[in-house]
Amino acid sequence: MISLGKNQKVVNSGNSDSDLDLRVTIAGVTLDNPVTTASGTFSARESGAFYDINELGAVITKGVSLEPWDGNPTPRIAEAYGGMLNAVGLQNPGVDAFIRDELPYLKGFDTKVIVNVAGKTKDEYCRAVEKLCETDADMLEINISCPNIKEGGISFGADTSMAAEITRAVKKISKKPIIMKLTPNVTDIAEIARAVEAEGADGISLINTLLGMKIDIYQKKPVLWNRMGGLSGPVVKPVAVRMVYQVRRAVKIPVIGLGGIMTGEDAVEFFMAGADVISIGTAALVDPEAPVRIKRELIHFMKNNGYRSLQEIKDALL
Amino acid sequence: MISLGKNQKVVNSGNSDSDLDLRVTIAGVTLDNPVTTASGTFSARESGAFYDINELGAVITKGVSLEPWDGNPTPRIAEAYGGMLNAVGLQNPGVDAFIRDELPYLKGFDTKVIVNVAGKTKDEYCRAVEKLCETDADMLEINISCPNIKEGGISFGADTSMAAEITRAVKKISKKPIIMKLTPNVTDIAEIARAVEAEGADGISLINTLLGMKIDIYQKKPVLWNRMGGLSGPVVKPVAVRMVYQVRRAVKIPVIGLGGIMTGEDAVEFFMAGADVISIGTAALVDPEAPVRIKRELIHFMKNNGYRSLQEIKDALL
Amino acid sequence: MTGFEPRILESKILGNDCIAREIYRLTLKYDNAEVKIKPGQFVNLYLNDKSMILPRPVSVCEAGNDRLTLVYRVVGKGTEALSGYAPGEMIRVSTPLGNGYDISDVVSTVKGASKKIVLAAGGLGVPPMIELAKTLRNEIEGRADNSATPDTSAASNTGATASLPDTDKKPEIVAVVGFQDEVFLKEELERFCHRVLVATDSGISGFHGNVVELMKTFEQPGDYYLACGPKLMLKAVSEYCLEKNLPIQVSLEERMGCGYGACVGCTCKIKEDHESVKLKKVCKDGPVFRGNEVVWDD
Amino acid sequence: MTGFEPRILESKILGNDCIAREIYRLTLKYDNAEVKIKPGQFVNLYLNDKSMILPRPVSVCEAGNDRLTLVYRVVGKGTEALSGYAPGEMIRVSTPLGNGYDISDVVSTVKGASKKIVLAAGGLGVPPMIELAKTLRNEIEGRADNSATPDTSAASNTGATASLPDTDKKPEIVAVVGFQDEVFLKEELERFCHRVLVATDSGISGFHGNVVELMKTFEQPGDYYLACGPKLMLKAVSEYCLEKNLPIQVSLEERMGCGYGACVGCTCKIKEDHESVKLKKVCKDGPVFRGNEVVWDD
Ligand SMILES: Cc1cc2nc3c(=O)[nH]c(=O)nc-3n(C[C@H](O)[C@H](O)[C@H](O)COP(=O)(O)OP(=O)(O)OC[C@H]3O[C@@H](n4cnc5c(N)ncnc54)[C@H](O)[C@@H]3O)c2cc1C
Ligand SMILES: Cc1cc2nc3c(=O)[nH]c(=O)nc-3n(C[C@H](O)[C@H](O)[C@H](O)COP(=O)(O)OP(=O)(O)OC[C@H]3O[C@@H](n4cnc5c(N)ncnc54)[C@H](O)[C@@H]3O)c2cc1C
Ligand SMILES: Cc1cc2nc3c(=O)[nH]c(=O)nc-3n(C[C@H](O)[C@H](O)[C@H](O)COP(=O)(O)O)c2cc1C
Ligand SMILES: Cc1cc2nc3c(=O)[nH]c(=O)nc-3n(C[C@H](O)[C@H](O)[C@H](O)COP(=O)(O)O)c2cc1C
Ligand code: FES
Ligand code: FES
Repeated sequence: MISLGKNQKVVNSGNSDSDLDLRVTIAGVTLDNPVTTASGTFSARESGAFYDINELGAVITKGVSLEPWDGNPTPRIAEAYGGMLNAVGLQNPGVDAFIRDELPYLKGFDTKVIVNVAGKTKDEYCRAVEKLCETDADMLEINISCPNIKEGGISFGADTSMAAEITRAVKKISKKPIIMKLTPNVTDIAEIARAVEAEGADGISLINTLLGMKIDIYQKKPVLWNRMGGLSGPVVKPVAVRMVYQVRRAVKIPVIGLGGIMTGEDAVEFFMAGADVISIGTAALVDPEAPVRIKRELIHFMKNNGYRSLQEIKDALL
Repeated sequence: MISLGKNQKVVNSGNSDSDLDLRVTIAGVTLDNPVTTASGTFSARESGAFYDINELGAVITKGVSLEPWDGNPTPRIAEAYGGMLNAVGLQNPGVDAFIRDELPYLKGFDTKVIVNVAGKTKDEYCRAVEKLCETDADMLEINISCPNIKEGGISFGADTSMAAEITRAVKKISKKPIIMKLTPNVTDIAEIARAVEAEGADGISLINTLLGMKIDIYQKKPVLWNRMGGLSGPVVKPVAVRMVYQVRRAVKIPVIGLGGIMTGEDAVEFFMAGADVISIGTAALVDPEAPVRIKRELIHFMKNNGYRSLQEIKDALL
Repeated sequence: MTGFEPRILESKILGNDCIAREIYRLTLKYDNAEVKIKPGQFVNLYLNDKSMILPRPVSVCEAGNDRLTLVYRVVGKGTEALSGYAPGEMIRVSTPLGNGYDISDVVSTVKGASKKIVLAAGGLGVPPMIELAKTLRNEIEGRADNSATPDTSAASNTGATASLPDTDKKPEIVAVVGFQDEVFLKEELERFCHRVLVATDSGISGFHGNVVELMKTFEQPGDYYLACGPKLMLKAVSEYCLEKNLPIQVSLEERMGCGYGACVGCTCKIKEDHESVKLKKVCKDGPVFRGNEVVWDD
Repeated sequence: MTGFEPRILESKILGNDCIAREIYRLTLKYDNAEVKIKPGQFVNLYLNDKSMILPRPVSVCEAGNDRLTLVYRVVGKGTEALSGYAPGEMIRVSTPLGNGYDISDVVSTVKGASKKIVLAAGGLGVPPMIELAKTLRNEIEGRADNSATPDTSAASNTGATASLPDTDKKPEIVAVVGFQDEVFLKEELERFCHRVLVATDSGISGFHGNVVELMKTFEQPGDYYLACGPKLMLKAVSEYCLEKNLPIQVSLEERMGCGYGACVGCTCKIKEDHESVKLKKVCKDGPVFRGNEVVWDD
């Protein structure tokens, strides 16, 4: 175990000399550091067995929906070259059970809690958001990669007007800051980013997974029960960095950057591309300690290269 | 050197017993086998130093444009996790020089020649196609990932109506079969496929590269001079297989499948997803003998698993 | 959980030998760590070639203090790469994950009578039976420690089956193991089991048929069943036990992402106490479940 | 090309030793292959970790028959991984690629007079100077064979510099080599060069400054320049030679995809015979070009 005990917690610095400023404020909420967990790859008790959750800038939870969802049958996971495919299908116990069983446990830590929200209709998103607004969650992240069942299953996030519509609806009722999590499976990510910003989104998080497929040529069928799944891990990093770079130049609101971050250097790449906060997803499945290791590596990089704040890294790109 | 001499050439089979049928006919042209080179990753004299070009079902040439293009300044190449980024920028000597210097050399081999065509305007595409129609090239592959300079640089292939328009214009003048090569950087690949089929395309080839970016965090600048580049190699395979699968179910015309094919098993995955022909791109940069190795592995797979023709593989998916 | 936090440790490869066609026995030594293992637990192996990012879950075959034996079949790129790792090389390995077999339930069920515990396993379901048989034998022989103690290992390594006490009053451990063709780990099982019955699909050795068919030839069914193997086999064994109202524990297998409970990739359907169906994680809540609680049909 | 088809060969690592801070000397033996090498050529190294798919181009430092010495600096993930490869392990290596230095042009230019050939190199431009110096020395000493002959290697391995004939009538080979800080390969150069002059940026050893500054302190310029090193240095040396109208060959470096001419990733601008600028491939048409033909400004 490399995590520090709670009373040894590092806020602004990797060790005793507190000359590093890792704090970042997005949508009015200040995170002690920019390292967060990517939705669906963190589970409080299980991940917390490997490191001290207090070390995180924020936890971003698995997607929660209005009603409990069973997700897809298995197999839900397949390996891809340098990455993985998942078709978990947003299995979750529903927002009520989440608020009852999970949230209080998470709020017991000295970290921010960002609740990821999934839905199959605009109404489902709104009603889940309403319930979460009555809790002490710090922020909400709206996953618009979900298929819109009213529109034949096309992802909300794949259509600029649907993305805008969800943003507008959610912002109207939400008392919490709203981060819109975008899907990368689109022609023009900047257009979608501008649309959700125009509707009042407090931040953007990207990327969700790339839609992919793997066929077992001996079994003669797709490896995943769901046939297709979301590609994540180091392989998606070039696409993610490109999109963060494009979105950073298209909007003014904060950006949570993710997609294939495996090391502190990867994190720096996202900051230089324009991210304000980063999330660790697949890396944490492959190396359970990844979030704290990456935080440590980030601090190490900053010290070795003379950066004193995240802002300096963000301003560094020539 | 593992290539066979010209007089030992294998047409329908990997060795003496000719019980395997590797032939495939697309757009009226019969290829001895389904293995082709991906545009931009094959150079007749250089690749031909590693294997016998007669072994290939077809060569697909580097993109040629009406006028000579210089391409981008260097660095044009960057490595990505499990793949590579390129921003060669379609450097080529122009269609006249190609017809004069390259095509006759290629036509000296007992393989089909598919000429890949690039353009910055509809007119440029058409005039290059016109010239190529006067040659003995077997087919033309139209790369519509190029930026449309009349539309602010957005890729022709990123817009359904522009893709349709190029197809219509080219088909109107072409005496050769036309393969439209699609870009994967779109929300709905099936829609674009249907549009180019509706305009008379004789085939579809996909995927071109995924748009990506890599930042050198020590130099504090993008690794590629062009900032962004095309991601290719094994990492893109899940996206490519998914798109071939989607397009196969959206159109009736033949599909050339490519994107990350490194082995004979990868090739089989593309056939099962719905490809009629496959192209080897990045694999040939990483292992110059890849096209013939993959052909050999494909034959090996067919023999070991009781397939006698490509059609049987294509029909295998449950 | 076995009462300590999971970790990923650099471990040294002590041996990696082919013991049957495409079957390898990998022996590992955790570096500077004492690790407790319950039979039925598995470890995550992390490969060196970084194009394969996911861990490979492999059951513990045998364990003693700081070392670990795994038996795996070469089925794909990862296990193929693994088979090339040489003794002396390091590999990243998790401490044991998941819950193993519920030993105390077995012991309390068969207590004090000449009853029969049946270990039913097929193919790569056989390896975990070694540690399971060893532990059960220890329990039956009255040793308190669930986990393998070094001297037990040592003793059993001498192959001292004959010197074990008579089974008059004590429960008998019978292994019923099936293979497609080549038989492996039989001798290891014989060190701890009173009887080892073998079935092969090909008929090359032992009973010609599968484990379930062989089991059904028993005049007297067992009193407790512990199974590991292909899903269809586990289902058949569970149905057999359900019919006869016999207790059964099965070890499930599922494609995993993390192996420690974070990704919800490895769910199975479990009907606890005949209540409504719940989704459980094979890696965290399993891999061992009560056979009669598993919902097989999907 | 050296007259045979390029190939990728499994090669055995004979040695992989740290010779200076983060600088390694890798010695390889091609398996069952006789390979001819021209100084200035490079080979592609293919790494074992398949998350890094592109070959790493590295210049030939020294060669003899079936073996090859490369000297590389650990600068990133690939060279870092490479530095961990142990003797005895296999690695995939291409046969030599690209065109080396044009030796006959050097020899014919400096023929029959007591002239001076200057090898100017900086940092990781120094390694290829060894094979270059060796070949030039052979030529000068009147041996017909461009490539290193085994007994020459043997002779020079004894460090028999002193026993070489006087330079009265024969051209002199002078190496001017620059390093940031730590000096490496100086002794190897001394085996083949008549003089080796060292510059360091840090001033820790030799001349305090860079190669070009050191070169400019010469009373008498050389008659032929052969250079390898960072672009800025090559540019400066080329400008120096252009000014004085001296022949110069430079070895360029560029990020490569394939290394054999298929991907057009590695272009440079060359103005042949003062004609219009042409795009050439560093890997196939180079890496060595005439310094006065390279278009430096972009
Ligand atoms: C709890 C558990 C215990 C296991 N114990 C053993 C054991 O003791 N001995 C043994 O030989 N095998 C065991 N397996 C199966 C073993 O994990 C797979 O055979 C192995 O991961 C295949 O890896 P590969 O790279 O060779 O195959 P590939 O097919 O190339 O692997 C690709 C991906 O699929 C996964 N995968 C492939 N097959 C399986 C499978 N059957 N189950 C789960 N994931 C799979 C891999 O982990 C990897 O992520 C166990 C699996 C689980 C879940
Ligand atoms: C013709 C030629 C000869 C060379 N000879 C030598 C030599 O003798 N000794 C030596 O130490 N180095 C030499 N280099 C540079 C060497 O290729 C790079 O240092 C090496 O590839 C870096 O790999 P990496 O994985 O450690 O770095 P990373 O930065 O992790 O590599 C990522 C990618 O960038 C490429 N790359 C990184 N740096 C360079 C570079 N400077 N030039 C070209 N490609 C680069 C890599 O090949 C790889 O594709 C030569 C380069 C060329 C083109
Ligand atoms: C197993 C798994 C489950 C995921 N579940 C969710 C989810 O519930 N909601 C969501 O917005 N994203 C989900 N994601 C996407 C990740 O949060 C992240 O956007 C993506 O994986 C890219 O980051 P990475 O490459 O670091 O994993 C999931 C990803 C994985 C691998
Ligand atoms: C260096 C390089 C150059 C390329 N040039 C072209 C081109 O000129 N025209 C084209 O249509 N595609 C071009 N491509 C795309 C490839 O043909 C192919 O679509 C893509 O690389 C995906 O296949 P792969 O993963 O097998 O490489 C190029 C790809 C690479 C790597
Ligand atoms: S494998 Fe991730 S939860 Fe079980
Ligand atoms: S590196 Fe591919 S052409 Fe030179």
